[in-house]
Amino acid sequence: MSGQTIWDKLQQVDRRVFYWILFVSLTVPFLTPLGLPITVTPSTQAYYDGLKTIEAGEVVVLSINSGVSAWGDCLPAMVASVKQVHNQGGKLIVWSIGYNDCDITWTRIKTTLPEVFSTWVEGTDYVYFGYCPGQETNVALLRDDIKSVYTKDVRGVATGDLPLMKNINDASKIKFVMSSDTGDAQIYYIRQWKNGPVNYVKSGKPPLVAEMGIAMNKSGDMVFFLSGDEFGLVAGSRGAAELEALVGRKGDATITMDSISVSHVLLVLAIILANVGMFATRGKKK
Amino acid sequence: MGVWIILDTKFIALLLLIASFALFYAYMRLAKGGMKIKVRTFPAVAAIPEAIGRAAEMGKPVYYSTGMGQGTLNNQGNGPQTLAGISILGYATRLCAKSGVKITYFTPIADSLPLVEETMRTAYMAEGKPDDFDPTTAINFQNEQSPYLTASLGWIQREKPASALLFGGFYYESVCIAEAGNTIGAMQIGGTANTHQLPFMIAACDYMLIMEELYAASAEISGNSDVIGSLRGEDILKFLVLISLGVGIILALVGNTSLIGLLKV
Amino acid sequence: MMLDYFFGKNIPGLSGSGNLSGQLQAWAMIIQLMAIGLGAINLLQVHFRQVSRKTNMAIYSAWFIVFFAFLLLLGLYKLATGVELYPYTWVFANVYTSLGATLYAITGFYVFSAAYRAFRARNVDAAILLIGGIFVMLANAPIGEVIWSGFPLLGNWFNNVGQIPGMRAFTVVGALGLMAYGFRALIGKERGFYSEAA
Amino acid sequence: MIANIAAYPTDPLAILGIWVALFLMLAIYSYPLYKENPVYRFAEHTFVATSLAIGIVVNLTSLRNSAITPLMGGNFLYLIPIILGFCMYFLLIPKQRWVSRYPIAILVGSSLGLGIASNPLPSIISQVISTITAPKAGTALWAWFPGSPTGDWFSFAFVAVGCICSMMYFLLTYEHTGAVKPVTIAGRYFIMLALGAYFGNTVLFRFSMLAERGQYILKVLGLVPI
Repeated sequence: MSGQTIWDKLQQVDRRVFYWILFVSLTVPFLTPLGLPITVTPSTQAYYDGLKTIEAGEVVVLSINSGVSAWGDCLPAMVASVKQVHNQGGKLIVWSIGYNDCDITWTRIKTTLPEVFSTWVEGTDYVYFGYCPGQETNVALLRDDIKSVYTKDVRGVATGDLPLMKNINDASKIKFVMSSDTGDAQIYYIRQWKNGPVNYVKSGKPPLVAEMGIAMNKSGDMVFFLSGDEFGLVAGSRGAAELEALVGRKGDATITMDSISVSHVLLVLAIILANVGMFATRGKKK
Repeated sequence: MGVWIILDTKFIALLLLIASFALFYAYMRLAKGGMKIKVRTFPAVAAIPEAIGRAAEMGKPVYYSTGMGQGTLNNQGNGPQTLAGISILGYATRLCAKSGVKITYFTPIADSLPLVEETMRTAYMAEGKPDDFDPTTAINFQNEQSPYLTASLGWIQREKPASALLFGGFYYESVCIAEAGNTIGAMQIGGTANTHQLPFMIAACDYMLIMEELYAASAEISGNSDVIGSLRGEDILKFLVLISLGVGIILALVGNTSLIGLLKV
Repeated sequence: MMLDYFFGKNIPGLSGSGNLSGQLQAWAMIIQLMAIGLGAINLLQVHFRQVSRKTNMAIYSAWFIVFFAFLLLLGLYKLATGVELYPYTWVFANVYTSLGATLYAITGFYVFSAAYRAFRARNVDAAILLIGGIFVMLANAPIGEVIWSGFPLLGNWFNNVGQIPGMRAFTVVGALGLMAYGFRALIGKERGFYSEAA
Repeated sequence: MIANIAAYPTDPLAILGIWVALFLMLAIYSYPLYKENPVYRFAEHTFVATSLAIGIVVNLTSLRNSAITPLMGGNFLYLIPIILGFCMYFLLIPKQRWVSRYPIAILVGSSLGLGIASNPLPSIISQVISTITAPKAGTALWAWFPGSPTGDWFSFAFVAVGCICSMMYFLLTYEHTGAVKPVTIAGRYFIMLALGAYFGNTVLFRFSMLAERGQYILKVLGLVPI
């Protein structure tokens, strides 16, 4: 190994060393909270402002299009959003066009918000319809006739008999849909609801769409937020931590921010190191 | 809304759609009628023969996958990418058949399997080696991303392929597969239209087709005049968008919003 | 479908769930549900072949078949009787969801090594990719703000403005591509999804 | 992620459950953290079997709710999609493959029709409008320095020029030579900047997922509250 500079050795470091460093750096901060300040970005503020416009009795939809495997990034924003809808006195319809394990996600949300679900009555204040595949086809059907897709809620109660659904059978009476996504289900709502055929909307205003999915949507969905097709965008655990600060309920996202800080600094240092190494070895080779 | 048009949505959207279809149809007919439309050259496509040659020299197999593609050909965001990946698969399989290289195809897309088997069988037949084709080299994982990924990673570590070709609708499996390929020093060529995977594949692959380049490359390979014709139609629409951007920007500078009003009809 | 989107309400019997386009959409959903068996048949073929040929993976394939059959029976029992037996709930909560989350997160390892290995400013392209990535990372991590107040400012500019031209081009070009593909499918020039060589 | 449990379980089977989940996680992570090994393969095949079985059960449940129940209720129209659904299986028999063309036509036709018709508005027209809309005075969202009085013309120009260059890069049937070449090269740089930001946000996503897994270990070990 003689004649090998520090940079050559760094190039040949076994990748498992990085993997161990990363996994430890992501796990240890949970034991020793740092509690660094979190400033709110404009797209999360716009999402929160949208939630603040809910008046008592108005109905909004939570569309759980992210799976249990994406809880790390998607669950905290859903919990904070349901909490805020409850604060506003709104009513909530919940379904999923994304993943067949949404029942466990919904149960987890209820378990995490006892203060909400002790006062809410199922069927009157909120309704849970569960999973139905069909992607964009389904979203278009739900726009015109909810009963054609969901004949009954998860408990087996017929949709028509639910007090909440008494005079709601299409998207015209829904204020907006909060879509939690790992993939591209939100574009279905943008296309079929926000930009859908307008004359189904008796009230003249199509329901709005807000996105609270994985952090990558901060890039993919930003163009739709800036063009007004989405009124709010909460992206990833960082967006959820900002929303938790706005809603005033510290949750998993805020706790995770410490791990994010440590791991991100490590990654930036690793990238800088790698580049310095490259330039150094390139300089030596010349 | 115009009184005589009883329209459910924006008139401009209908206008753009009709104009697009007219352009696509016109150029598809012209391309069919012999008009020479040349797709621009892509370095990634030129590198495929090199990747297969490398596998032949090293006596190692080639890994090929079209990615998760949301588990079905019917997904209109990923279906076209999967199909583009399968037509490039036909081209790669022919090169493999010619040089006796074993190519293994991994996919979680159940309903694409028959098309894949047919594409590979046709490729082997075109090279006059119909019995070299082994159907088990096309392995499917039942619309599930994670099993497909774990099996791919296991196979790559065990078989140590010389090249990995990743063309299609990829999701997070692209990072893992490309990284596993890097670990064993495989030459990797990628192509996807999923923006969320582009940074990784650009970072990890040696050559890369970005977004529409994937469709253009597969059309060039399969010599599909319909697709090439519609690509020219797309380019004309891009000019249309560019012109409206240019005019709109100048109008914005002088504070005029007439074009915006027009686009909101 | 397109008629329904643009003129649906004015053509009697076309729009809405009871009518033609709603019916077509419901049928598409049902057909997609039934197609799941296709993949199951293929996967079982692969594993039965591993077992019959006694390959080195045979023991794992045998376990696959046994555990799959056991779980499917539990599931069908739940489907038939509506009663979810405890083993099914137990496997769903502790095996299915946990392994799903575990595999979904495994990419974190590869992102770290991919970033270390690939994020080299080899050329101008890679250098720009690198700068954009680092500033956004330091804006997303709360510690970035502590290190230098400029990081969140620049990082958020990259998120709100810097990435918009590229992302907008992707969105527009992607939409044009989808329309071209759809048009070819409508006039029968796109045969791929019929499982015929395109 | 302790499924629907608010506190550390007391029932022995539930405790066994979270420890089995922990074992399976470590078995899968033995692949990157160590190397491919029998324990990893066991966990891999366990997951493939689980997701296949549960996938079938969930799809059959949805099938029963949306097709069988209405059929039993006398709506015989639903017989058609069910028969078409069975036709899909002719894909496996090469000679009769043509039968599968009809269900596939409905599958592709319905989703493509929806997508194409509704696509131009949000993905093309809104994007053009958004690019050519002059910045409002004092708009913090765009501003280089929050609250600049005249609105953020720097960012407006950046996006305007950037969109034109990036669109030029995606011209596919014209060679990028001559006067067009510098514009397409600039376009490629704008695209790289977008992908760089995209990568930065992807890192946040992937690390949050892995952090949740690390938190799960501490939860099972009882070192942090559930």
